[in-house]
Amino acid sequence: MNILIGGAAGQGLDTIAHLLGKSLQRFGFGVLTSKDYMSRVRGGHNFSCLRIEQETPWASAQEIQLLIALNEETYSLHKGNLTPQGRIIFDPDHVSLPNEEKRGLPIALRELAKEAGAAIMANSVAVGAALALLGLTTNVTEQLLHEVFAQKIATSNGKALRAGYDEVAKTNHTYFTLPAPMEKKQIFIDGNSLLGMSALASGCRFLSAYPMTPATGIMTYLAAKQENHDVVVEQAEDEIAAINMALGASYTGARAMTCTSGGGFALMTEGLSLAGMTETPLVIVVAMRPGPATGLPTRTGQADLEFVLHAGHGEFPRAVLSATHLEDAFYRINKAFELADKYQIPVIFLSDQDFADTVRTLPPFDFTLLQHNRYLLDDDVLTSPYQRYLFTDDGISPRALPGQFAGEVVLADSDEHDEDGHIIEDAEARARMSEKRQKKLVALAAEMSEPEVDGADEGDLLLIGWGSTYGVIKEATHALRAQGQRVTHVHFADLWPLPTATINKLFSHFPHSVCVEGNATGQFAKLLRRETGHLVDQLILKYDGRPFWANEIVKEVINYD
Amino acid sequence: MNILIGGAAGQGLDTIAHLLGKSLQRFGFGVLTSKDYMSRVRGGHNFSCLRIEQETPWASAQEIQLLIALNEETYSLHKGNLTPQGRIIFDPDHVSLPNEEKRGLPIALRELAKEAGAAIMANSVAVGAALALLGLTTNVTEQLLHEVFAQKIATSNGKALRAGYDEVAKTNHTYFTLPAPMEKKQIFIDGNSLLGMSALASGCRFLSAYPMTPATGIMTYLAAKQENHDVVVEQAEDEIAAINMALGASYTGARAMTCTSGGGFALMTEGLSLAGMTETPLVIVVAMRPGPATGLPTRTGQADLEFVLHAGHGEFPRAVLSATHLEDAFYRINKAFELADKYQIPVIFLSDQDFADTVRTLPPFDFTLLQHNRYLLDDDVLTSPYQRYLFTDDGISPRALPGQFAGEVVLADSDEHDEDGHIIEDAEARARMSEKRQKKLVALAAEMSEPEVDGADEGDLLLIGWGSTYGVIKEATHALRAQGQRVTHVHFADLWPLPTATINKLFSHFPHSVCVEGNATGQFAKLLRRETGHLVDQLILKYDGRPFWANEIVKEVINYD
Amino acid sequence: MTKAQEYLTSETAWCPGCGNFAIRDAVAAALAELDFAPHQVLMCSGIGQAAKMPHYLRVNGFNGLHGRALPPALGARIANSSLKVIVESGDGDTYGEGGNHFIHTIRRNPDIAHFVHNNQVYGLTKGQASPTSDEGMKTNVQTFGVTLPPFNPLATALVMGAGFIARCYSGEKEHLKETIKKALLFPGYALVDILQPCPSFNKLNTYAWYKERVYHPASIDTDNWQAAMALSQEWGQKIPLGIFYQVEHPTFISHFPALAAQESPLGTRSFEPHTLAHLQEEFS
Amino acid sequence: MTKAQEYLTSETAWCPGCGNFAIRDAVAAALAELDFAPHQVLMCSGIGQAAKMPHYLRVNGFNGLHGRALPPALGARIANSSLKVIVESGDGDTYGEGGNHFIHTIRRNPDIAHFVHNNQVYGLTKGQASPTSDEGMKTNVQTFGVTLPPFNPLATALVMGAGFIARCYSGEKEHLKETIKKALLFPGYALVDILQPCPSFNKLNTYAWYKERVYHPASIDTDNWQAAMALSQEWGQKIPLGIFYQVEHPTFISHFPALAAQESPLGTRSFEPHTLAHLQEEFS
Ligand SMILES: Cc1ncc(C[n+]2csc(CCOP(=O)(O)OP(=O)(O)O)c2C)c(N)n1
Ligand SMILES: Cc1ncc(C[n+]2csc(CCOP(=O)(O)OP(=O)(O)O)c2C)c(N)n1
Ligand code: SF4
Ligand code: SF4
Ligand SMILES: [Mg+2]
Ligand SMILES: [Mg+2]
Repeated sequence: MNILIGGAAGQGLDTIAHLLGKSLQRFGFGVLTSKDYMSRVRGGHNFSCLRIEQETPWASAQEIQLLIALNEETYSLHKGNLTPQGRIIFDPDHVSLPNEEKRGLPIALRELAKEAGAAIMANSVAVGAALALLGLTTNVTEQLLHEVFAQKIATSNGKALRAGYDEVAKTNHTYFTLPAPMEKKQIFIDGNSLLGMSALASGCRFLSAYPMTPATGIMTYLAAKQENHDVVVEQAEDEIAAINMALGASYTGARAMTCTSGGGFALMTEGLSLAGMTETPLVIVVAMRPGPATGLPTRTGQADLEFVLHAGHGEFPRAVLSATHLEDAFYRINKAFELADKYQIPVIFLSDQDFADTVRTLPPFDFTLLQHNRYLLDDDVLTSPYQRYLFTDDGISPRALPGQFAGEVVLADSDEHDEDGHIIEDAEARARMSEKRQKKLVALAAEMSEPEVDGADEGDLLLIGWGSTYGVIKEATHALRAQGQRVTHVHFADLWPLPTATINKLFSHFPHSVCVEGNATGQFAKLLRRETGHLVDQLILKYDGRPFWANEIVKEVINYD
Repeated sequence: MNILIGGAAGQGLDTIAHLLGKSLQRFGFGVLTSKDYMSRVRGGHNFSCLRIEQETPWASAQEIQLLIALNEETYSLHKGNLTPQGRIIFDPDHVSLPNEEKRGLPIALRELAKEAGAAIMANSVAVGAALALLGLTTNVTEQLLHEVFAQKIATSNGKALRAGYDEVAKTNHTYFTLPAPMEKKQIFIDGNSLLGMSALASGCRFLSAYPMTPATGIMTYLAAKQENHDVVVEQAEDEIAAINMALGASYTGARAMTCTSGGGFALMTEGLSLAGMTETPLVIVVAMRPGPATGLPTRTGQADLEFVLHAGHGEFPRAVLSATHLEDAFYRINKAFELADKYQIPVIFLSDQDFADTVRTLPPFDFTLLQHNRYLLDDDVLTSPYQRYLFTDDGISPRALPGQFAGEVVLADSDEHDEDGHIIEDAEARARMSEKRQKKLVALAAEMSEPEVDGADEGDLLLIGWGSTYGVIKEATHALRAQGQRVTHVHFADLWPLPTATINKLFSHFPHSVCVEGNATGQFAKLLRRETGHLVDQLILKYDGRPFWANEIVKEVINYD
Repeated sequence: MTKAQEYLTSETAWCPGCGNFAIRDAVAAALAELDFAPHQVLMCSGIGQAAKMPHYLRVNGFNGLHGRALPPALGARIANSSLKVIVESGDGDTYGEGGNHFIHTIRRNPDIAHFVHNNQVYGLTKGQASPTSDEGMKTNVQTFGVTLPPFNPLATALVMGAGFIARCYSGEKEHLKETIKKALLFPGYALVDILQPCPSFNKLNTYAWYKERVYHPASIDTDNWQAAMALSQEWGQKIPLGIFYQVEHPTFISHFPALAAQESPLGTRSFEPHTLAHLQEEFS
Repeated sequence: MTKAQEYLTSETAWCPGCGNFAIRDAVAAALAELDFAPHQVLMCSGIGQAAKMPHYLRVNGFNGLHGRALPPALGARIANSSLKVIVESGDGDTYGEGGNHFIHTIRRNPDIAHFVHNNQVYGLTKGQASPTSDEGMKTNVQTFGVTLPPFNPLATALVMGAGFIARCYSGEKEHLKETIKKALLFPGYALVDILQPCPSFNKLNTYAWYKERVYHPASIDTDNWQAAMALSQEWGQKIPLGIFYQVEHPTFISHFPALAAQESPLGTRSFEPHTLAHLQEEFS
């Protein structure tokens, strides 16, 4: 079951999607909403897709059963995807459908809202109408309204909601049949809030960032937590300040993070190299959107992989992680903080607009699984004078903080340096310090999770993906299997150092291998070849700023054969 | 024959090296000088190596015949490389050698200089002494002094020069035997001046840059030319301004360039992506020095290859060039400007400190080989209204300049755009515009020069290198051949799009392949594997900030066997 | 002559009621009244709501990166000094991300007319504080309200040596247009900081708020730096509008031999490489 | 108590006669006299000759990137507000590459003592003009001489709302030391712009040049913003030294609940993730 809510920016689509989605979650359904919006504040065409299944759906579906059209553009753009038995909720006073359109369900949204108190509550009327079509009641949603709004507003919105409900209930009650709800308790959360929440629970104490879509949500999540938690959020004057502030905070002991998108990250690359040289832990979330330059600010893509892998001048170890899905991300951001502290390196977490803005129902997280080790030098093992860059077997020097030990000082240096942190120019010392840094890669590589494998060790088709396309490739995999193909889906979350054991084992056992990526050049496929020698047979690429649809993947695989 | 001149910063080593080198050039010898200096203005230990052969040497040699030691540190650091028959010029009043050191040639440099007029001319005394040991006369050098200095200073320096000469001539005249001089006229030029000169002769009209070693020499070369040439040099407030200024100048019609090193380039990566998106021609010289971060500011390396290949968010075509040697660079910078204009893309030229500071004797350049095509839209083919991003078969849209056509406007845009340059968000239009940009790579790839090959199509050993290591690998190749190995040397100058035909043809015909690189991770070897699947058998890497010595390469190849 | 209407392109992506519309109209009218042909004008901008301006006026446009509107304008000015160069961007773009270019571009005194749409908020990214946001303004990032004193663009420009500084209000279109005309005609860098209501995100500095406060000082001695500094410090109950300072200095391009002569545009002077073969003589 | 000598580490890489030596000595003496233990002090710097300072004083040091000395200092101040944070860097570093951080850090008013070694030139990169170079100074990049008016750090800081601004001269060590002490004790951002001769590259602003010009105004009314602005405009024949302005404002960290309480350093407060499981309740 798939609902699309469309209209102009400023018409309150988010409210409808949120109210509906959250109500459905409370009823116990599996829900996923995704967001398609323009880089403007009012006008244009935006929409949200809300998919409902018994278990939480993995991706949005293209076929729509219910269309809530707040303007005519929504109708004309999406009518093609509406099933013949589908329904269109629209306000006949403001939207007119062609005569031959039989799926329309006219509801005087604004009129009914006015009767309930004010025209602005038309969205609540629409939600009520949808609830009726789905055969649900309004009580859960009314409760929600009371949680979100002040008493008075909640009450009149409740009235509007019921008005919409009653209007539909007269004629179309339970037009759609929903699956049986789940028993288990669920939460309903979006990618950005989830990243912020996990960061906070991972002990992140400082976020410095400059607003940039689609990463800003992480910043606003954490900003709201400052009142009651040990965290400070600072809006920097630019991204260069953002990363350098975070490095200063990290150097003095705070788990620190910054978040941005590709353009902002470009400005951070010098600071990234500084993190590498000074061996200062740092987590950077890069929420991808299509480039180059300003590109499509509110759209999605996976085109910054090669950039984050090689960003920064000089050579230094880094880790690059992404997440297969929201739940995975919760634990993987924690891993990012742990790796940063343990190896004293920058760790990049690659998100994207689709990941950031997707909201899903999920089982509650187990916070006891999160780790918070600081990997700091203990008092009893200090040998004086303290040396920040002491040579060790694994390349990791015991880390002390400024002020931690009376009489000891901690010197972090951007120039090549000796074990004390002092500038050197000597060839041998330089080579040795460079090797010390590189050495950390050995143990770091062993910490990378192998990709998730869904399917047998041999078969007809190997589908390879990474990051947020997990859900949609999973759906494509199921669809292809349903057509009789023996498909194995391999999905990478940890990207660098690239874990290669699994793919090396599987690769030759499939006559056809396909890499699915949200970019125009097959960046991950190139990485794979570089690191393993395996050359995939086919690339399925999308670079129009939109997430994949499962059926697109299915079609391309088949057409190739 | 190899001369090393060493001392502290501020002791005037550069003057000695320049006077000697330039005199030798005028005598008709083949000369190469390289520079090893610290990131400080006074003190420390710096040195220059000056090698003399009949033909211009390809690289510095480690074995020294003549050591000019302006302080004791020079002696102790370099005595090991001095041959038993070698000679050490030193001032016994300021430098003392151990008793057992028999190679010393004490000359009262400062005393003799004082007699000639002032102690500060001690360097001229040293040059005079060296000339005598080499069996040369002082007249050429005296002439040089008169070209550089005012009459009076030149005359007294000439006196000092002759004093040093006479002092040696008494006992050690023509201690070293030089080869026969060449007949042909030579120039004597360093990497940075050469890049500046070629840029100017390629029609570069604007350089905006922020000072950064080892790129600053390009800026000072061009700055000095502003008085009499059509060129403007602007010192930007930072590297971000530098690249964006250059883009503005290029958009309005000036061939524009910026130059920097890795850290400054990091700050330019957002602007690089803007060049890609707006399709604005730009040449960026990145003079590599060892990182990460500030690293070793005055040293050399080849560790920014992967960074420049992938810098900038989003996907857009770029070209990355380097040069095998100084002469090659003269023509290749011209190619950089031509490619930038023809394909409307950013072109990166990778230099490094060793390349920038090396001075060699070379045959005069042929300026008629330089091209200056602007690839602009002709008046007679304009169709109104002008569209900056018109779709074409090869992805190259006819380029007009603002103000070029009355009534027409030119709109360059950082957002995704339509053919007019106006912001769009539509999926199909985006995909098409992205494809238009990528398309340019097809023709661009065909413009890349295949690597230079020295040797047979099959043999025992394939030596692969790129950029400024050409000379030293050439010497290693000769040395290995002298030992009976059948060696082929393949050297890449054009790096991206990587020309693969030659290497594909050769690779399998050698049982052993080696990639020689000035970095710690074998970046070019990784690129090669990614693009061709070929995995080299051995990496010879150096990352201590110093250029390779030929004998290091020889030794490592042999030890491996 | 081009009519004001003819500078306007199709639809904008701005919100109804936005202060940007009046600025757009004023610029179009000023260009028309001064008789600048579209192809003789170049408008550079960064990223933000204001920065979309080059898409909404039919002139040459370089819509670059967030915070980086000024550097390309300077480069363009050098390559082709016959273009009238305008920079138009938001407060966040100009004074936040672009702060370093703001201060150093002014010092150079290039012939650039600089119109800043100062809505005291980040509009396009949905309402975070900008450098000019008033103290106490709450946003979903500045959850306790803004605690930094607002950045003062006019006082800063004065300290950097700007020769022309003015403040306008987008609610006073005629004054705005006339001031823009003077800025366009000023030989050197001219800053017009334009107070621009953002009904969508700035609920503090509304049309009503500005209207209550803006006034035109009886007379302004535009040669007097101290007086200009005093005026630019006025903010709060009363906000003065007008040209606060107007004094000419030598402009940027006058310092370069290749530009001072005012020949053809530097970028496109004809040229053949072989004529420079003598460059290598100094190395022989 | 640590003696001034004990702050000094081994050899420096500065040139003989460089004005940096006196600054180093003054800072060491000030720290000693105020009894700051080395481990309680953090010095952040960028890149340049001045910026090598953290290597030459035995305190905690974060020697970061060129132009980026202030942001890490701010981050450090937040993570551990018990450290005395000093920023020390060159004029190019602070006012050129780092200009945007300079203006916006001041607006935040963090407890940072900021000592700028203003030699009016880029020393480490061998003599290009810096933002504070005087007009007419010729270099091998500014081949016609500098044409931009010098950046005025003190006036700029005043406009940004700085609470403490002072000018010193490295040739007057005692005054320098005493001023540094006051800056170290000032609660909030304190700027000391220190005139520092660079005998190697600045042949214009030499010891003799400064000596002829610097003077101590008879009395300075350090509460008076206008007077401070007037003093900071004096440059040329006479250059005033001293603290021009000293007025306290609420400091940066006072605005954050997590910091205002002045508990243990934010960075190292003990913590267990499972105690935050309730965070997900708002999503249920
Ligand atoms: C490097 C970079 N950082 C951040 C952004 C995101 N961004 C776009 S516009 C904007 C702020 C716009 O504010 P302002 O300049 O005041 O313009 P307004 O929208 O208010 O007119 C930001 C932060 C970006 N595009 N690029
Ligand atoms: C991003 C970057 N750009 C340029 C440089 C090169 N650089 C190092 S120090 C310096 C200028 C130093 O001048 P200043 O800050 O005044 O310090 P001084 O040496 O005069 O004390 C420059 C341009 C760099 N290290 N990093
Ligand atoms: S968000 Fe504000 S500034 Fe942007 S268009 Fe809307 S009203 Fe105007
Ligand atoms: S170059 Fe100038 S500032 Fe640097 S150490 Fe030498 S004298 Fe001092
Ligand atoms: Mg704004
Ligand atoms: Mg300086």
